[in-house]
Amino acid sequence: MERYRFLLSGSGGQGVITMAILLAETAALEENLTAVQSQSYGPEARGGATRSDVIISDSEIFFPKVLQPNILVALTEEASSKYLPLIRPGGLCLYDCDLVKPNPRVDAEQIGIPMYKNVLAKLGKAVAFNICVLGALTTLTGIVKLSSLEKVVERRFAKAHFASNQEALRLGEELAQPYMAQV
Amino acid sequence: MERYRFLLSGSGGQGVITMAILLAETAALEENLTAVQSQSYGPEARGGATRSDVIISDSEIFFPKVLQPNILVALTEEASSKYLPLIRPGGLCLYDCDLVKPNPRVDAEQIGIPMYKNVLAKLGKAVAFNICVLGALTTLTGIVKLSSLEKVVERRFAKAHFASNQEALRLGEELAQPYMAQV
Amino acid sequence: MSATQQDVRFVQGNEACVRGALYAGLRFFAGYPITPSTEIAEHLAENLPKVGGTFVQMEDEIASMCAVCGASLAGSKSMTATSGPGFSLKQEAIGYAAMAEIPCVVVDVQRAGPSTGLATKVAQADVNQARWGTHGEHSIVTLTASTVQDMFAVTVEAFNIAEAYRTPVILLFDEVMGHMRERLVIPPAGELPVTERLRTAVKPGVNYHPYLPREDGRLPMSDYGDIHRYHVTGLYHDIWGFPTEQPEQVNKLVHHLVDKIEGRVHELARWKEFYLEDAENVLISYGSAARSARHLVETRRQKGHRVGLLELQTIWPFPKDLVREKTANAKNVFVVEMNMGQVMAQVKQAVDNPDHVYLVNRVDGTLVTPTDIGNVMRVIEGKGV
Amino acid sequence: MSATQQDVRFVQGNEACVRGALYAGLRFFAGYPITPSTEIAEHLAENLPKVGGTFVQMEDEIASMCAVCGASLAGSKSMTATSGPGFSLKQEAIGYAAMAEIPCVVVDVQRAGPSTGLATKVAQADVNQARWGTHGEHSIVTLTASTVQDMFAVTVEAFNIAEAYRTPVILLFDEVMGHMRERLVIPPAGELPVTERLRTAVKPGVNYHPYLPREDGRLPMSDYGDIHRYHVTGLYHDIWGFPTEQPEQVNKLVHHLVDKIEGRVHELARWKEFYLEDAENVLISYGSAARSARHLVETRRQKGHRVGLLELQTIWPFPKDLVREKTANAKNVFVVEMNMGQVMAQVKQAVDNPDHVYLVNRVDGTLVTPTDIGNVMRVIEGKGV
Amino acid sequence: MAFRDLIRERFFPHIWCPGCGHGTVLNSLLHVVDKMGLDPTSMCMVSGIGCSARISGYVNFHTMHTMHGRALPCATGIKLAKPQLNMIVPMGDGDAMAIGGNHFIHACRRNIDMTAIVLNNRIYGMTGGQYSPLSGRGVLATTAPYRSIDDDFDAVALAQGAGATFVARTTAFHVKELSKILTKAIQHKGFSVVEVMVQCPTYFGRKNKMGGAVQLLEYYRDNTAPLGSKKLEENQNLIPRGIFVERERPEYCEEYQNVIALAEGKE
Amino acid sequence: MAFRDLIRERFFPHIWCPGCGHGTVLNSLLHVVDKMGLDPTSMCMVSGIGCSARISGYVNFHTMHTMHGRALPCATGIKLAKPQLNMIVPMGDGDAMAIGGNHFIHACRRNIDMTAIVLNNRIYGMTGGQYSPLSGRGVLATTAPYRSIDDDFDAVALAQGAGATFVARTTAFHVKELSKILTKAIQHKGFSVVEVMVQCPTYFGRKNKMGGAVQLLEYYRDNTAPLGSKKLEENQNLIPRGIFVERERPEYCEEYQNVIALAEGKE
Amino acid sequence: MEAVEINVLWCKGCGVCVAFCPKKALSLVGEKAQVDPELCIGCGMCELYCPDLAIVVNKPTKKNEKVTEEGLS
Amino acid sequence: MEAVEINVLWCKGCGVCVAFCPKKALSLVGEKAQVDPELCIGCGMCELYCPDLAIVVNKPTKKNEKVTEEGLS
Ligand SMILES: Cc1ncc(C[n+]2csc(CCOP(=O)(O)OP(=O)(O)O)c2C)c(N)n1
Ligand SMILES: Cc1ncc(C[n+]2csc(CCOP(=O)(O)OP(=O)(O)O)c2C)c(N)n1
Ligand code: SF4
Ligand code: SF4
Ligand code: SF4
Ligand code: SF4
Ligand code: SF4
Ligand code: SF4
Ligand SMILES: [Mg+2]
Ligand SMILES: [Mg+2]
Repeated sequence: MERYRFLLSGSGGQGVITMAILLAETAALEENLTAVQSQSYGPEARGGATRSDVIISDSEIFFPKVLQPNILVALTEEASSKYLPLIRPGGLCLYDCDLVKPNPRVDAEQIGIPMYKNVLAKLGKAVAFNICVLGALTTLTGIVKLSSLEKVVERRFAKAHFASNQEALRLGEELAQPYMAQV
Repeated sequence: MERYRFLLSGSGGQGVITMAILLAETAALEENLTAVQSQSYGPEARGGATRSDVIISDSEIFFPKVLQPNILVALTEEASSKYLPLIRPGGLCLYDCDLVKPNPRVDAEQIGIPMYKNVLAKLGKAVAFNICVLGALTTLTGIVKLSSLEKVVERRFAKAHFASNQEALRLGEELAQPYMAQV
Repeated sequence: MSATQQDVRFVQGNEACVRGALYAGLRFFAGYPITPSTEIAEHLAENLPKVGGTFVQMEDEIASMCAVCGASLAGSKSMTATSGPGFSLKQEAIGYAAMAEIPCVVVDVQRAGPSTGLATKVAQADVNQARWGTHGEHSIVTLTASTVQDMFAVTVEAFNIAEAYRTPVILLFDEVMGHMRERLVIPPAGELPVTERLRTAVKPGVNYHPYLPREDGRLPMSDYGDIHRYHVTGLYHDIWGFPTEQPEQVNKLVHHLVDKIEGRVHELARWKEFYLEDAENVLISYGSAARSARHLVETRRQKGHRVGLLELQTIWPFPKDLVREKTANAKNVFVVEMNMGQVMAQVKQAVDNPDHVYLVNRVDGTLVTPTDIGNVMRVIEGKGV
Repeated sequence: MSATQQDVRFVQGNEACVRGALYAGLRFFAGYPITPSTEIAEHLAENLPKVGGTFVQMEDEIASMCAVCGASLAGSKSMTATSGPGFSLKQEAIGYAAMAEIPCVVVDVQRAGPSTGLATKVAQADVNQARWGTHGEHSIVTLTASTVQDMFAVTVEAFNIAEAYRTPVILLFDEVMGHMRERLVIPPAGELPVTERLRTAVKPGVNYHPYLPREDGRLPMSDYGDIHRYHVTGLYHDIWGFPTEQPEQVNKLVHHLVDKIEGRVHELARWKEFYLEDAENVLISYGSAARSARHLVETRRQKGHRVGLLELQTIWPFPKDLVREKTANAKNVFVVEMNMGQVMAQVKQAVDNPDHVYLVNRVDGTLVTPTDIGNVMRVIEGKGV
Repeated sequence: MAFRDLIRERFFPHIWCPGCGHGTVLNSLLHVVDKMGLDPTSMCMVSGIGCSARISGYVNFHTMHTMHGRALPCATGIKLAKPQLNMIVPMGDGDAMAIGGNHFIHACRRNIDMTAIVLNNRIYGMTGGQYSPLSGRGVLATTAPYRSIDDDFDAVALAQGAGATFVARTTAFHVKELSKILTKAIQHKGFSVVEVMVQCPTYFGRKNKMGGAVQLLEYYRDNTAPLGSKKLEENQNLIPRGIFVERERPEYCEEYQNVIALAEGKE
Repeated sequence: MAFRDLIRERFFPHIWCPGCGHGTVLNSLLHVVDKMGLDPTSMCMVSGIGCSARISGYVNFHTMHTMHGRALPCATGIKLAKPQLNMIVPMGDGDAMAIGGNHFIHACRRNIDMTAIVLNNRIYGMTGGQYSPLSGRGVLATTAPYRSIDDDFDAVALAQGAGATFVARTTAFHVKELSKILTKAIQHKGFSVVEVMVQCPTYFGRKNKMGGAVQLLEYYRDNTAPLGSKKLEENQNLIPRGIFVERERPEYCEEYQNVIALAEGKE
Repeated sequence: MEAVEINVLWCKGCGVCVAFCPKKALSLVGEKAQVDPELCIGCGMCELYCPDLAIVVNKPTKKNEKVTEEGLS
Repeated sequence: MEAVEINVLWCKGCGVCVAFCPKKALSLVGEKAQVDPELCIGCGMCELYCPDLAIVVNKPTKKNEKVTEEGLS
């Protein structure tokens, strides 16, 4: 199996780190894969840019940081301009096309999906935005099964939120489907 | 010049340390000799036995502690029984014969002088007892001149006390004179 | 929760440390928050009361270390956790624990110093402080780990060693290890050995000597509140625990404190090794840096290079003979760490050929990379940069 | 007082330290009493106000070290004094001084530890703590002395070094040296060089960079209250003193802090040597232990033995090359110290033949004796005990 | 803004979260210094470690960002060495009253001329929301998942008990009162303590489900009352605001001048 | 003497100087423990460092002689681990209020059940006579050769300001009052503070030319008065004695039992 | 010169000024504060409240209305 | 059994008991306290005062005299 190096980025309130943990935990506990998740802390994390690294593989992972992601998720313009240059040539960048502009100069498959807008429209509020992104990301990469992810999401959060989280996952999947050809 | 190793001992309030400092300072500042003074501290110093070491020489002194004194001054029974065994064979022990009993089993010249009694009688109070002992000690050993000692005593203490200190010195000298033959 | 969920978790290193401590029987934790160790306190605040144990947040790190000393004497397995600035503050009380032979565990999740430094960035520069941070002659045990699973395991070990030798044990982790998440498998109770406190068998009315070693060197304890009443002090003391200034007794105690640890280097050595048999280039590393070292070794081995890794889990007492032995056939030794060569200095003293010991380090708050190691190796192998 | 009386005194080592500090221009002292350093505070309480300086007794050792940092930044030459337990407590703030490059002098009059140990008895076991007591990578200067006169002189040196390199300097004395009385000759003002604080020449309105080294490596300062307003922090910082997390800048600062001292080992080395030219047996010692070593050397030389002494006045940065050079022709090297071999470990790393380095020590609260040294020498020379 | 030259503009916008009360205190302090016409070169700010402690990076004074809890002893050293400086020592509640508690009470006792501002957000903000000695019983925090069982200090009572000569309390809601009190505190000769109850929406507000900055400010509006007011008299549960202590006692630096005079006499 | 089995006789005569007030406090405490019929195995004494701190070596309890200023946090650890122990924490004035000041105020706040005794001799005895935060202005000490310019803490006010639930003051002269107060303090559920003004003839008395033990005790006799007494009312310069605070507040160990109950419920 | 200048680069949209303007003259637009000059009386409260030093009020209070933290009085 | 037992090995001769015995029944002889049984009423104050635990008073107060620290009352 190819080694997946994710760099998930966005701003403080977007739930980037939760997204990273869910993804990694799904791989590690539900898919029998090896996963390492880490995040960058700092005073600037207070409100500013957030970043979390996830590496997933079927063998042991040693160096835990992602220097060059092959998959980048960028949920703010700031995050995108900061991390897009790091992406491995030929890598994949998933972004929200209402929050981030694509950068034609970077050699990577850049997929912009209006996830935020859709979450707001379909779910009424933005809380599950990160779950929706996760749905899209999982769909595009196929690294873990959506059903496994769903299990972890169910386990990790209060029952009350499960229905809307499930919906967000499905929404992400649905929004990502049209781009499957590109990956 | 022979190296003089003094061990001055007594109890808390007797001014043993002052005595040691005066002796050493006289040698170092007035007689152009080398002198080192040290003392043992400890929680037990609170009231208990006090000990101070003085080494005087005409050349450099390195090891500053007295392991085997050649001159011991013992002003209490406790001090005498503790330190007399340390004395170098053939050494000198000056003690107050009203406060300390001689120990015939130790190979040292033991000179007992009733200094305390005399100080009380002649000076009315015990404060200058240590100065009197110093007078006697200096007389017996001849290591520093009495006049030099007097200078230091004058410098170190308030003017008001000088007359009685001087008297104490003289008293010590006087009391020691008869024993000069023994040293 | 299902059985699987109970035993296998995906957690941060700091949580693994907490799980290890609970596995080992931790019942008392006192702390003061500080990045990057805070999660240890936070998880224990939640989990200690669940097992009837006590979590207390004290007014500062000094108070925390003191409370740990007290609680341990009262019979609880005790721990505190901190990072550099707090570790500096705890030093006086760590010395007290060493002197009074109080079993306890002190976690230092290292960040970049000196001073406030970089609160959220990694470093490994408290290695020598762990050994020499407090005043006066003494000795101490210090362990490290490079995986979340190992953080669990060495934490259990730390408690075992603390109890067996009546000594403070330092767990020297680092920001990367503390914050990183990996899978953790918690073995069922009983699978990993847990050393219980050795309590005296001396009967009521018979004299109990808190500082009289048994033949095997162990000193049985008696909890405060149990039948035996005795004295504990940070002064030099006799076998009863009472102060003494007798030079012979003082000398004996210094040697006891040092020898009980330095004399057991072999017993206390914990390490992992990879591909050392035929390695020409031996990497020595620990903590998160060892992950980079391992990364490099695995990659190079795939290319057929004869490179191996010795990961030191015990740093103090320094396993000198082990290092000497494991590097005996090496052409070059590379010490990979995030400081200016603190372990490297020890390695140089251990090996036969100190001139062939090289430092691969990074002191800028980021994790040393496999590339960093590769670069130094290139240079040493005469291949330029 | 007459001129003679003014210049020549018969004083304790601790008082000599005070005289040296005043000679060097000390204007601020903050402390907390502790045996055997207390006389330093007591003499300064009396003498600092006489020169318009400030003595303050703080609530503890931490506060004392902090006040010293503050006062130094406000332009006063500053010092504190303590012993082991207080030295442990000061470590966090010593690290701050190192990080923020605040010139100051910290006296540790060593007593027997760990912990409260023996408050009134001698030891030399804080050697490694002086170097590694605070967390994080840094470096530090540490000086010792073996005569009352030298305590005066190295204290002056300590201030000079602190000012020249903007660093805390540790004066590592010991109980015997602190309490012993000897003759002290205070040279007239101007006889010994005194390094004044280097203040910036930057004009008002022009940017002043508190952490921008000049070509000669020195960093001119500006007193708080003077025209330049700037920031000081214990975080990693840039040339302005403002926090930065940039790896390159962090890396640069670590190297600057270490190199400014480790890179000047030769410049900072202070030592005394006796009969080294033809010595077969070289003793290495410092502080009060060096007096015993000297005693032995002088006695043996009179008997024609080829024995010599290297007294290290600078312990950190350790003068490795000096030690190597001075022992190059020695058959045996004996390190005389009152701990379990802290300087000996350094000596072993410095010399060509570490196997011929032997420890002569005493850790029972009493001064190591010439006889102790003689005994070890006999054994090594194969003459039995 | 007249006080633009009192700040280090290049570091703005500052590091604090949206709606963080620390910013309001900075704001007020700058207005006060500006209004009082204090020469910035005479101003020295010393802070510890914490969100609040970052304040020293923003003011264009002589500034020292020290260690957690150690602002006051560092400031004491500065003030004793340069008594002419106007010392401002802002501290977080943890900084001032947890790890720094001893320095705090001793500064109160010593009565050295400086203005200590306790920015009390009832939480350790910088480290992510642990309870502090000013959080109070029943509060939720990351280290108090079952609610805190620690009673809190009354910062005013503590300062008073330790002998402080100027003690006041206000909140980040009462911005005009805050300015007035800060002005008086700076004017006071001796050690002055001003507790400002500030909001930490990010940790305190969120953890305790008390809402954002606005709700927390409303809480301070509704749950405090001025000393001597009828409102306070009628409702014992309100937290009193105002100046609690204002009295004279010899100032430490001035007293030390007498020591110097005495000592020089003896020379 | 009934309490012979409460002491470690082999260390007597004790280390303290002739006439040292610390001995009287030890004496009183032993009488009280004896009278109250407390089981020595239930007694735990924790002390710091100082002359006063040597007291823990003399009582035949579970005893811990800790570090300077650190008796209270060590005792806190013991008590939390073994809540059934009766904790006695004697401290010198320096121990309790100089280096140990922070632990002192936090112990007051936390209200953990123990009896803190401040043996206030207004001096650092052990280190040979430096002034302490309880010495007061005008005192002579080795570090105050020109007389101290430091105002002292009022230990009672400080304990009160920090929230202590039992606060009392007496002197080594008032031996019967001392016994009564110690008894009440031990009975009190929560943190109790008893300041005992004791004499140090060796340093405080000598330096300040106030005479020996007897004169110092007479000083306490003549310069103190019971709370609420006419004597006190008439002379404001007298130091009040008695019980200043005695109130209930949840005890920490008991509260922690509730945390455990809550947490176990959640498991 | 505007009566109320808002530095949008510094404004973090916390809404404090909006909540406590006695005249409700402020509102958040796109997470930034905006003033309605028609409503504003230049009382200066928002300048004091803003945790981000993002507001400067240049005009003195209109109509001599006395404003406290609790609103107009 | 003596009414007042004085342990001369422990007594340090501080004089505190002597000064505050309400009946002036104690005196220092050769730096050790000594009791005059004729004067002693067995009130027990000296036992409480002694800093050296050197006194044990075996007899209860005679004549029901009430004794406080300030003397007889
Ligand atoms: C010696 C030390 N201990 C702990 C820390 C970690 N730490 C940094 S700030 C802080 C507390 C912050 O709380 P507070 O003082 O209330 O300030 P706030 O962030 O809430 O403004 C802590 C515990 C530290 N930096 N140094
Ligand atoms: C950390 C530390 N600092 C300082 C000391 C030195 N020291 C020992 S006891 C003491 C003060 C004693 O005064 P106090 O607490 O009032 O007790 P007392 O001796 O008067 O009974 C000091 C400063 C120490 N042992 N440890
Ligand atoms: S965490 Fe709280 S205190 Fe810190 S900046 Fe954010 S709101 Fe302010
Ligand atoms: S020095 Fe003072 S406090 Fe210490 S034992 Fe002597 S009289 Fe008591
Ligand atoms: S108070 Fe300041 S930061 Fe908040 S919304 Fe208003 S202008 Fe913006
Ligand atoms: S100046 Fe007054 S009225 Fe105008 S916007 Fe600000 S707060 Fe509202
Ligand atoms: S009080 Fe005690 S020690 Fe003092 S004289 Fe009386 S019996 Fe002796
Ligand atoms: S028992 Fe009372 S009367 Fe008798 S000697 Fe003692 S104090 Fe005096
Ligand atoms: Mg806070
Ligand atoms: Mg005291």
